[in-house]
Amino acid sequence: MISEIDRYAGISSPIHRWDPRFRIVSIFAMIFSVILIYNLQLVVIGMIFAVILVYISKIPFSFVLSRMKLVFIFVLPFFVIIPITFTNTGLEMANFGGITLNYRGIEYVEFAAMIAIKALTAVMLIFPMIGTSRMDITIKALEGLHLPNKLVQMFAFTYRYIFVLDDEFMRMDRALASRGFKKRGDLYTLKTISKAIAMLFVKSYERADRVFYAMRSKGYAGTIATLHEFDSGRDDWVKTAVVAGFALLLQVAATSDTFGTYGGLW
Amino acid sequence: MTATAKGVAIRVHDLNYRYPDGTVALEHVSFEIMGGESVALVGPNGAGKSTLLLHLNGILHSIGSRGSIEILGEPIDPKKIHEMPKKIGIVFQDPDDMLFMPLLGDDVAFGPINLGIEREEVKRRVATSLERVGLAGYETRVSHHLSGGEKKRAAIATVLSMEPDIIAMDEPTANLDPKSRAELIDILKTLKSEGKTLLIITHDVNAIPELADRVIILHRTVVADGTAREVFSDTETLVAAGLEVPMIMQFFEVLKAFEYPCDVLPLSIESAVRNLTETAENGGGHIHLHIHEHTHSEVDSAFSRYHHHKRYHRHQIG
Amino acid sequence: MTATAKGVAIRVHDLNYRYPDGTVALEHVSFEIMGGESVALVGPNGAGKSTLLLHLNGILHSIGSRGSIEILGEPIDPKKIHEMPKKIGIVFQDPDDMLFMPLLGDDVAFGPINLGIEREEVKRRVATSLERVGLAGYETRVSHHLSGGEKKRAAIATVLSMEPDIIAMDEPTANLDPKSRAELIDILKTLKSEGKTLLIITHDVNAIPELADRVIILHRTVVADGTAREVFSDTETLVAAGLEVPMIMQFFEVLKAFEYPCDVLPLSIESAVRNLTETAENGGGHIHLHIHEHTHSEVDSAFSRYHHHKRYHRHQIG
Amino acid sequence: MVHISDGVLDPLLWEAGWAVTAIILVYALSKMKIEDVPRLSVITAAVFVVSLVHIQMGPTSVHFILNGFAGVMLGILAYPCIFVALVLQCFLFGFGGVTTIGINTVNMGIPALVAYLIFKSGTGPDISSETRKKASLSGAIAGGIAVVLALLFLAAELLTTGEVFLETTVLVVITHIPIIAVEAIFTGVIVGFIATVAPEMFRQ
Ligand SMILES: Nc1ncnc2c1ncn2[C@@H]1O[C@H](COP(=O)(O)OP(=O)(O)OP(=O)(O)O)[C@@H](O)[C@H]1O
Ligand SMILES: Nc1ncnc2c1ncn2[C@@H]1O[C@H](COP(=O)(O)OP(=O)(O)OP(=O)(O)O)[C@@H](O)[C@H]1O
Ligand SMILES: [Mg+2]
Ligand SMILES: [Mg+2]
Repeated sequence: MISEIDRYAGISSPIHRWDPRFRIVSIFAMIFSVILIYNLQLVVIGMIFAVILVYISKIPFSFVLSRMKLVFIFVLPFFVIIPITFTNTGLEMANFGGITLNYRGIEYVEFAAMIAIKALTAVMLIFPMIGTSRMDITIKALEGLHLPNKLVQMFAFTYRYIFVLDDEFMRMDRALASRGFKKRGDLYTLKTISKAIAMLFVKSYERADRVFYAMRSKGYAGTIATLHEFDSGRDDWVKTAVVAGFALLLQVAATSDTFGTYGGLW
Repeated sequence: MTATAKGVAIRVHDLNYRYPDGTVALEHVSFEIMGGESVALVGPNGAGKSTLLLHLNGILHSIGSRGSIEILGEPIDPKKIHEMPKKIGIVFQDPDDMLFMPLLGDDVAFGPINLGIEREEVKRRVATSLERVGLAGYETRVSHHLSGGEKKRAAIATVLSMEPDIIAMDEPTANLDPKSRAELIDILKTLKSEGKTLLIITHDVNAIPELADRVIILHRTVVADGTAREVFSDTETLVAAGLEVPMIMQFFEVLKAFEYPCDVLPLSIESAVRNLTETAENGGGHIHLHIHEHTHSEVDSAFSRYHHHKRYHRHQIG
Repeated sequence: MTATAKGVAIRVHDLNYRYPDGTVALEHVSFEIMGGESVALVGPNGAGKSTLLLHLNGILHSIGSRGSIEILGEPIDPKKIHEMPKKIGIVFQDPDDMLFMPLLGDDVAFGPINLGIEREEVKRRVATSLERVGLAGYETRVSHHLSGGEKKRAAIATVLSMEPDIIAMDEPTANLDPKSRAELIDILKTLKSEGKTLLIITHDVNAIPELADRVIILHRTVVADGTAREVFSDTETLVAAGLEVPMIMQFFEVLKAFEYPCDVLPLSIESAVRNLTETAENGGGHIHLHIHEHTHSEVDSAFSRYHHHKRYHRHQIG
Repeated sequence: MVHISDGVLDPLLWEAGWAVTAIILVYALSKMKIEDVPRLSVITAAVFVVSLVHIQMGPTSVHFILNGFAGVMLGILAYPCIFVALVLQCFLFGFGGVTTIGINTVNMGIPALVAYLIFKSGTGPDISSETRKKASLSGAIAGGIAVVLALLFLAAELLTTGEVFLETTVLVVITHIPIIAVEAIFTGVIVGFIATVAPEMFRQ
């Protein structure tokens, strides 16, 4: 089952009450700002800001952390691999029959740490950005931000049918198991699963036709409108000013003298 | 609502349709449905019932069909397909195909918004449509968390909100537990009593007498068309089309073999009660049944006429 | 085949299951099914019937459940789930979930191949399984292009080919036209007569008396368990679980209000014929019905006990 | 496929990724009819769901990528599908990154378009159950090459960013070699299946 990022959309917090259009743009800017910085101190400041935003949004940290596991898995190798090298630059650490393992030095460790912190910060910021309103509202906000209509509709339908197809896929998986099928790492397994997935596609394709017919039967002529309306007030502008302002401030700081751009590696 | 429901609601004349892959789904289909009528469309699996439905609001119209369709007196204009839902609303068989928006409220509002109805009125319609199917207050529910019966009713609400004069439904009672089925039948009966024209596809012959004034059997073409009684009396056509007569009717055929005096077999349990009452009153409060030498062979022949699994019954009764 | 069908086929003891999202689907479920029995499992939508089925061959076993399940005397070994189909075969509700190979023959062969059965034997089984469901010679047909009724039967063939002692089916008659439904019921009756243990989930109360010796009502937990007669006599429990009694039984309740002498209400049309015959023979070939002052109130109260849409009936009859 | 996370690449690269993706998206959306939306969305949803399937292959577990398949089925319209799938993957699971959505779409989407060209030139216009074998083979080649190309793109990007990523790149490429074969077999089987069961899906 696909777990939903908007599980905590129902609670109330200043972030939840922030107009999603403003919220998405501001936090998006914040993510870009952090990624663009190459200074460890500033990146850490960015991360602290992200933690504060998550705290204000009242989304439990346990939930955020559980969703960040995947990022840890992706980021971990950088800690191990980047500081250590087989090429003969740096400090020799060990020698296996001619191949020497070298330690690249503290700069590299810092660099690896920076990459990891940036990646984690970006993912953490997704929670206050997307996790504080229901996914459908988020998608409507994208429309409000004047993304192309066709693209927004694709987001909406894809999101809806992910759940339908996930269910369908789970049922098929159970049907396979109930006829003695066991997943092994062999060609038979691969072929069987491929066929089952092919069937899923064929069925999806037919479903798409039926959905389209159903839409036409309800007068669909190319645009999807809903009753939802966004209204923004002074509070929304204030919150936007704070977050987007902070993003800007980070950039200004990065170009100033106190935090000279992190150099040496590029 | 009832004002427009006079005159011919649906006129289909010599409709033919073949799918792009060559399957002939409809051939020379012709019938008329008057405003305010409620009609059951029955036929075996693959008879073309769902295909016919998609023609009635013009969705499959222009692509590969011959023949003419008029809805409320006007032929379908291929350029104005998106205005058809004002006249005729279609409820598909699988509610998952109809609930494509994230929230139920949006699904129910989808039709009226497309018809250009103004916001406040749309909101009112969403609320009343949901209420009529027993889902009041479900506006912000997520469709994929609803139960099977709730989804079926929600799909009907998405069509009611467009307030069409004609409503066509594809197997509304399939997959429902008896309670949900009974509730759904009640909703359909209310619609009928309000003067809506109803076209209901169903395999549920026992529900037909309650719901429909008229029955059309489709088997690629129209093979029978008449009142429920007329159609159910023509057992040969019925059985040839893979159908059955309602259980109560079968049972009264048995009672007849026991000399129950009855010309007009009742189709539903309610009319059976009425029939028994009348028969008793005609007989001075009494009904007399008796078994005679032909009783069993009569029962046997009734069953073999009505049933698809003949051998079993012969065996059981003989 | 029948040899192993003695002893306890399925023993479920205090089974509890909650889905990962927290939905409690099963609570303290306990029952036993003997070899060769055929049992109908009924309950409203969302009662947990399908969830229970998935436990019986171990698919949902280890994930979030407490309690024990024994199949043919042995507890389910989570490491040997893939061997379970030798003992118990499950037919899912939607045949599309079970037919995922391009050709029907491959679908039917899929189970036996997984069980490690040798080629020639697999071929033989494919042929006989298809024949038993009336699809002889369909090996090279594209499953996806079969009709609804054919798909249902094909899904059963894919399970028969594994030759399990126990067969469990999820709503085998749903979405079928009456002819296909009758054919399917015949297939189930044949399986029953061959001594297979059957567990059939169904909303089709009128089919139960023909198919099942015993009825279990599941509504998150087992709320009733007994012969069809016992369970259908406890109308209160039945109606509380969103179910109904078979139509013939309802009608005999009406006949009783007309003084038809009958202690044991028949459940199916066949037993109704037998009942009438016996009653007539006990009465010297005659049956006498009459209407009296309480007839209508008795009919009325029977209906309000049995039905979910009470108001309507009161109105009709009063 | 490993999607590149935030913070790894040189900003120039991911900015260029956004630019390329924006241009192709604008073009593809102009080619797309509004009627195509439900069909593309359902297929995107299917791609999304299927790409979550993991199969244990020896010590590692591989999962389907399906960019070649999307290309074969959808042509240029595969690009918006991949974009939507990646955005949702990022938002729903935190896979990949936010700033790198553009470049990740390039990595998957351009090979998808190449796969489409390979498939088209391999099969010719008419696909049916008779030409199933040929379609299957072209599909397998297209599916395999789509992964190879995606890997090459990824490797090139990591390497131009800095020599510190040499080992990471080697590791990523090595772990994905079995996926090339898996994806080729997968695309071949699935194309053959569709040619038998629903050849009309190729003629949209
Ligand atoms: N998209 C399609 N392409 C080709 N043939 C089709 C398509 N849809 C339906 N058919 C075929 O057209 C015929 C009529 O199908 P239709 O769905 O209208 O039957 P139905 O009466 O609704 O059956 P059921 O009771 O099973 O729902 C069948 O033979 C079916 O296989
Ligand atoms: N994958 C799932 N995750 C969470 N809850 C589920 C899941 N599948 C089913 N449920 C819930 O578990 C309960 C039991 O579902 P189940 O499908 O077993 O009911 P059922 O008796 O088979 O109903 P029906 O007659 O409609 O088929 C329901 O409340 C259902 O919503
Ligand atoms: Mg149909
Ligand atoms: Mg179920």
